Amino acid sequence: MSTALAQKRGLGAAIWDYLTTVDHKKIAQLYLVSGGIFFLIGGLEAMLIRIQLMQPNSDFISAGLYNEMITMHGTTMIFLAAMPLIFALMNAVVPLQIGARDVAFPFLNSLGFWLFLAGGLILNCSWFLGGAPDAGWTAYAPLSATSPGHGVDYYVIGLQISGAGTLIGGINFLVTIVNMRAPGMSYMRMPLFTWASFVTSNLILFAFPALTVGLFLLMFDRMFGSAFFDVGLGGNAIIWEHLFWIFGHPEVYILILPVFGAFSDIFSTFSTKRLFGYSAMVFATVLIGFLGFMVWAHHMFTTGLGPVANSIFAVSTMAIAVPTGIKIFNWLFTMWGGKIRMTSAMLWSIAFIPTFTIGGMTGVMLAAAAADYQYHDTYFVVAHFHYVIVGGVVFGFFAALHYWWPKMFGKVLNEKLGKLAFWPFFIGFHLTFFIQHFLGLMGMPRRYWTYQEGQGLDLGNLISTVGAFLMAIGTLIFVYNVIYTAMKEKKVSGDPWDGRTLEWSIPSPPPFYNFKQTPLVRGLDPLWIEKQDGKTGMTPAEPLGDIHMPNGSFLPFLMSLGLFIAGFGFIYQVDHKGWLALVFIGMGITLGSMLTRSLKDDLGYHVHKEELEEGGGNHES
Amino acid sequence: MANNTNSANKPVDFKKKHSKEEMKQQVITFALMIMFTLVAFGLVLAEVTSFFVIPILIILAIVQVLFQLYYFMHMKNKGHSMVSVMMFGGISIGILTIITFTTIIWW
Amino acid sequence: MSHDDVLNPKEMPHEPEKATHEGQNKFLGFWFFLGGETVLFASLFGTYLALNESNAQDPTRSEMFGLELVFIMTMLLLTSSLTSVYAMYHMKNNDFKKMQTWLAITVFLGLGFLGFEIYEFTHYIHEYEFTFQSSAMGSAFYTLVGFHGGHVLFGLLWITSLMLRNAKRGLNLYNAPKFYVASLYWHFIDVVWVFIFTVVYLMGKVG
Amino acid sequence: MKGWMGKFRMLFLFGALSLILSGCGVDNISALKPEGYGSELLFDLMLISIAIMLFVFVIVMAIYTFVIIRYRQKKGQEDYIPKQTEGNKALEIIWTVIPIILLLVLAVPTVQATFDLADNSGSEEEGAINIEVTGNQYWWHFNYKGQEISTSQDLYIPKDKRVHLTMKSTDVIHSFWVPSIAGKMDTNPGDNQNTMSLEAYEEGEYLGQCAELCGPSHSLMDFRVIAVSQEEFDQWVEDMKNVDPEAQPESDVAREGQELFNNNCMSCHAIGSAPAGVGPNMTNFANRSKIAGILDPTKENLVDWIVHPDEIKPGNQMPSNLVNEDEAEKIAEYLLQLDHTDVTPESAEQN
Ligand code: HEA
Ligand code: HEA
Ligand code: HEC
Ligand code: CUA
Ligand SMILES: [Cu+2]
Repeated sequence: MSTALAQKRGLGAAIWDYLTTVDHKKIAQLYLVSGGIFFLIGGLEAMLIRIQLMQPNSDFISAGLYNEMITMHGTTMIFLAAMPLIFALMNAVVPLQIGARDVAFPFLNSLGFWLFLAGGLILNCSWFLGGAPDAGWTAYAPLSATSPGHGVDYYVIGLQISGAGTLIGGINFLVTIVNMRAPGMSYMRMPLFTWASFVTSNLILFAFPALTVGLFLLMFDRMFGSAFFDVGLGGNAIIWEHLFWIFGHPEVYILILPVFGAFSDIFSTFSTKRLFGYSAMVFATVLIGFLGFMVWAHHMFTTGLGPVANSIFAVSTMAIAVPTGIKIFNWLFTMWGGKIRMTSAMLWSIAFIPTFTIGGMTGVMLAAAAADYQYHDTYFVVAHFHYVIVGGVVFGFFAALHYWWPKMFGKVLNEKLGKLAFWPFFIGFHLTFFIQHFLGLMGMPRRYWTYQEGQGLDLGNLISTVGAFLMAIGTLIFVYNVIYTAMKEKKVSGDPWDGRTLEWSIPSPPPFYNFKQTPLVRGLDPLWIEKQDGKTGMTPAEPLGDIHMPNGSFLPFLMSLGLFIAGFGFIYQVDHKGWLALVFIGMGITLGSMLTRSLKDDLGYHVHKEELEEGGGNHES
Repeated sequence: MANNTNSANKPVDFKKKHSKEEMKQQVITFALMIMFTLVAFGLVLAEVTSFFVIPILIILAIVQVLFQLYYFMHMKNKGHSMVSVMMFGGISIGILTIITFTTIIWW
Repeated sequence: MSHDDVLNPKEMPHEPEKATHEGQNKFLGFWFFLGGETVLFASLFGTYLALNESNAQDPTRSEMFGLELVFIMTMLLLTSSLTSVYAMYHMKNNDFKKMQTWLAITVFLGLGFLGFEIYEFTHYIHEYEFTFQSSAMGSAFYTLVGFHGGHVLFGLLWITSLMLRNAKRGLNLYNAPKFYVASLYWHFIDVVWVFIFTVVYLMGKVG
Repeated sequence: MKGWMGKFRMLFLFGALSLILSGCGVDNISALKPEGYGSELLFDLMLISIAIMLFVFVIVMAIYTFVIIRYRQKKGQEDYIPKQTEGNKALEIIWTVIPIILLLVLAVPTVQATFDLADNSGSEEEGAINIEVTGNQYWWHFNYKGQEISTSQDLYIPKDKRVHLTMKSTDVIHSFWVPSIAGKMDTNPGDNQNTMSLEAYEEGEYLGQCAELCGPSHSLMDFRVIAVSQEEFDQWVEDMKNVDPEAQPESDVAREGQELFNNNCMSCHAIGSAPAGVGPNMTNFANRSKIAGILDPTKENLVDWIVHPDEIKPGNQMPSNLVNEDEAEKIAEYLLQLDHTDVTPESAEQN
């Protein structure tokens, strides 16, 4: 359906093409753009937070608005910026790294994206329709269950829908990695980014259902009068805390593992060395994922679980430092004896090591259960998690984007501008967050709209705000770089970095079928092996033949649109039952699309051998 | 559309036999499951002390579920290793969740 | 494999559900989904277990729950599990008609189950005024059992639509995985039910 | 140095570290200036963990600096291909085992401290002081068990004595935190009650804060812990037990104020040892160090508060414009003479 239409040029056709695409590379672009925009929005919210806190007793924004701001900042950054950016990378890279023509479920892949976007848009609509959620990104009950207005309803519905999208995406990548590897690509030859994506997808699969249930309970309490968190009727607010963190802790590893994987590939490429201790790295990744499920209650040390539970969770949390340490040292020794090329991608990666180490170490300090009675819910925690999230995940995105940009778009991001963006961001980051460790210990709780004079907090907060402005400058330079590169930079070859893994063996950007012939993988770093043998590309594992491709489809968009509409119905039916009409319309659209999908045979189409010989199936491009 | 129902399938005799064998196992499984269910309900109706019954009930349930998974859902067959990893992953996290909710929700 | 081979295979392989690449993906993906569902239901069970004594003014579990109905429901669902096994047996033997028949029986049993469940709920509501809103235990009970009921309903709709849609087309490599996966789903529903009748009803009765 | 960690503290680094850290922050607020049992124990634990972290960080940074200086690509190296090492078993074992040891070193005192702070056995003893802490949006209530004393916002305790708290909330979750004398503990709604203990080593007025997001005025939910000498505390208890809620004020204005207060405010507020109401208990109001936790105790501020509580603490439960400004003045006059004892925050500073 899309292929025929896409041949007609023009903006309309291009939009239609993206609305119906099931090509993982285009879906990656969709994730990248929307995740990027949400990052800017989340960053803008962070700036407003920092401006409010620049001086004591300030009322730049009101107390209620401040709570909405931190809630939306946290929620947007985690669910709407970091998650989609991870999926952007996974979509852009994983199939290429394992030598696959496509993901396992192209249709579901696009459904996952549109669901995420529908959820994200719903969440952000709250700003304009009576107020955003204001109970923190952790939405602790009963505050969230009783928060007036519709803010928290938007939180519940938005996250539920985008969470469904994430779950679908996770399953898609699990199956892709298990079933779609090229001949010879055994598990222990997979690049670390693919390994990390695999473990992350597992975490998604097992962690998101807990959030789903938690959101349902909260939704039922808020919209349908149930009593899960209503102590008057026997409810128990701690249930929410557990459900949220059973999801929430694995979530932070969902964020960090893929960038760990990206760093592994980057360190190895730009040191021109094989990754040091590959199997230990794989083992550490799996172990982090595994341990990640047993530590959630470290967010609840002050809830009152008792000394036994607190001690168990403290010790299991500390254990995670071991596999993470293995990674840090393996990265260092990958560079050891290598030939380090200081590109922008490498610069961000180099900056990541000390930054993340500090963040990890404050994490271990937090894990000392009793000491957390002092740290908990103070700026010390805020400092910890921005050190790991910004210093880990965001630095990781910048590094990975610089690294894979040529693969995604055929152009190398301007190196000068890349470095120019790095320095203000890096310096600004440490200015903003280092001082926050001390603010926290000096008695500044987090989620404080304002603080009183004479508590010794004024200077620290001012410094922190100045740092945030530097970060904003860095971000803007990066955005400028993207535009500049798109307009001014020249196309590059398929392998600009002297790469080692399969994605660099094909043109940039790759043709829509990725590999004309499936490559034969002979070991870890397959392309590097071939290069060492004096070849320029991969040896194919099959003769040239027809390639089977999936059809594009508008249905994922429709299904998500249906849920988008129904979401508003759910939110407002509390006020007036008439709004239920929206629920029926929306669910009708969604279920109708699902039915259409299952009734129609959709077998895809073939790119014929002849077309490929002519220089490659010009269905698109 | 042709009707495939009875197309000639000569070479699959062996496989057919294999399916038959499997089917027999499944019927036995079913019988056992019914039996376990009867026992479980019986125990409760007989009002045996709860201290005693609850562990038995849980064990009976677990065995039944393993039957379902391994025989009805074929997890015992080849090509299910990844499946097992995932299911047991899910099960262990599920167990951890349930233990939590029965111990450290109230204190 | 050409499209024709998929839709009109000259020869049905022994495991048609895994004969195509798409089929293999579907098979594995669905199992993964079930792994996720396990955690979902575990969370619901956990919530129920945490709240099962928070009945506020409502009667306690052992005062309310009756076992007769639950026993019948259990038998219905267990049997439907066996009938869907039969359906898959005939799928592997490429006997489409018999497969459809057994699926129909499965759906029938499932409907029976659902009917009893609805009856049970209305009974509790009218007899004991035990509702979704009357206590935390009520909320947890209806949510857990209701989620399962919702799964049953969805499974019925799914299997029925597969049966209707393919009635004319017969079995082929494109729809065999769909049938197989639907049957897995149905078994999983039964797995969950085994825990529901054990944990909610039997253990509730014991107290 | 009390407790088992005394010896540790003598060790090398620690002295210096604690000196640097305790340079940060303001007395009676900062967790880095411990002045009580809990905070000191935790400060020691922090020092141990910081020392371990510094040790690790120095090693990581040493390797790191060496690597990026030594192995950067140099001119003429473009074609050089480094040796492709696969790994090194010995090294890998080292950096697995050493962290494990370090973590064990941290885990032992962690577990000890966790159990130490959870130990509430003293609360059963003869003469133990047990206080029920209730968090409310956005104020704190303290009920001295067995003593029939209720106060809000200011918590008086004797110095050098372990005071036992049981904590709950009437609405959402709050968290009770007095950084300079103890860690924090959540107050949960419902039956999920927590316990903790407080012990201040010095007399003083310590800032307490709410550390769990509880609504718009979460950041304004401050309270004070006032540690006084044992004699002063006994005196305070005595005085508080003998409060006469109906006592007639001396001035006419205040008497009018009393009238107005009784008519308009008593539905939520109380004076004397009445059980916790919808609003704070006003006993001993004249000696509050702050009004509503954050305002200086002046008359203008009080009038402001009575007329527009919502503008000062957004979202709080007290209705605004219950009385007009004139009436508020009179009520303020009344409230500001509710001086039921000579033990005041100032008593805590005389040392
Ligand atoms: C990417 C996200 C990310 C990552 C990777 C981590 C990693 C870790 N986190 Fe963090 N954390 C968050 C995101 C993350 N965290 C967020 C968002 C919150 C707050 C949520 C909220 O409340 O809003 C939080 C909160 C949080 C808390 C709760 C604090 C509180 O609220 O009171 C705790 C407590 O234990 C904790 C611990 C840890 C630990 C031990 C690690 C470990 O994985 C770190 C391991 C790494 C190292 C230790 C460094 C490298 C290791 C070596 C060099 C080896 C040698 C080291 C030693 C021997 C120490 N984190
Ligand atoms: C991925 C996660 C992520 C990221 C990247 C960030 C990034 C940043 N965060 Fe944070 N943050 C969280 C996740 C994250 N955060 C979470 C989970 C919380 C807890 C929320 C809660 O308590 O519930 C939190 C809370 C939090 C607080 C504490 C609030 C409080 O407790 O009261 C603060 C305060 O300083 C803060 C600051 C910042 C800053 C300055 C950045 C900077 O790094 C941001 C840098 C980016 C920019 C500055 C964007 C620049 C661009 C523009 C300004 C242009 C905009 C243009 C257009 C929109 C067209 N964040
Ligand atoms: C509906 C209940 C309600 C009524 C009626 C009410 N108040 Fe309040 N009052 C509160 C609450 C709740 C607080 C705590 C607000 C906070 O700090 O968030 C409060 C706080 C106060 C405080 C600060 C107390 C402190 O400990 O620092 C004063 C003073 C006060 N009220 C005076 C009055 C006066 C005077 C009136 C009558 C004109 C009045 N209140 C009527 C509920 C009420
Ligand atoms: Cu109470 Cu925050
Ligand atoms: Cu965590």
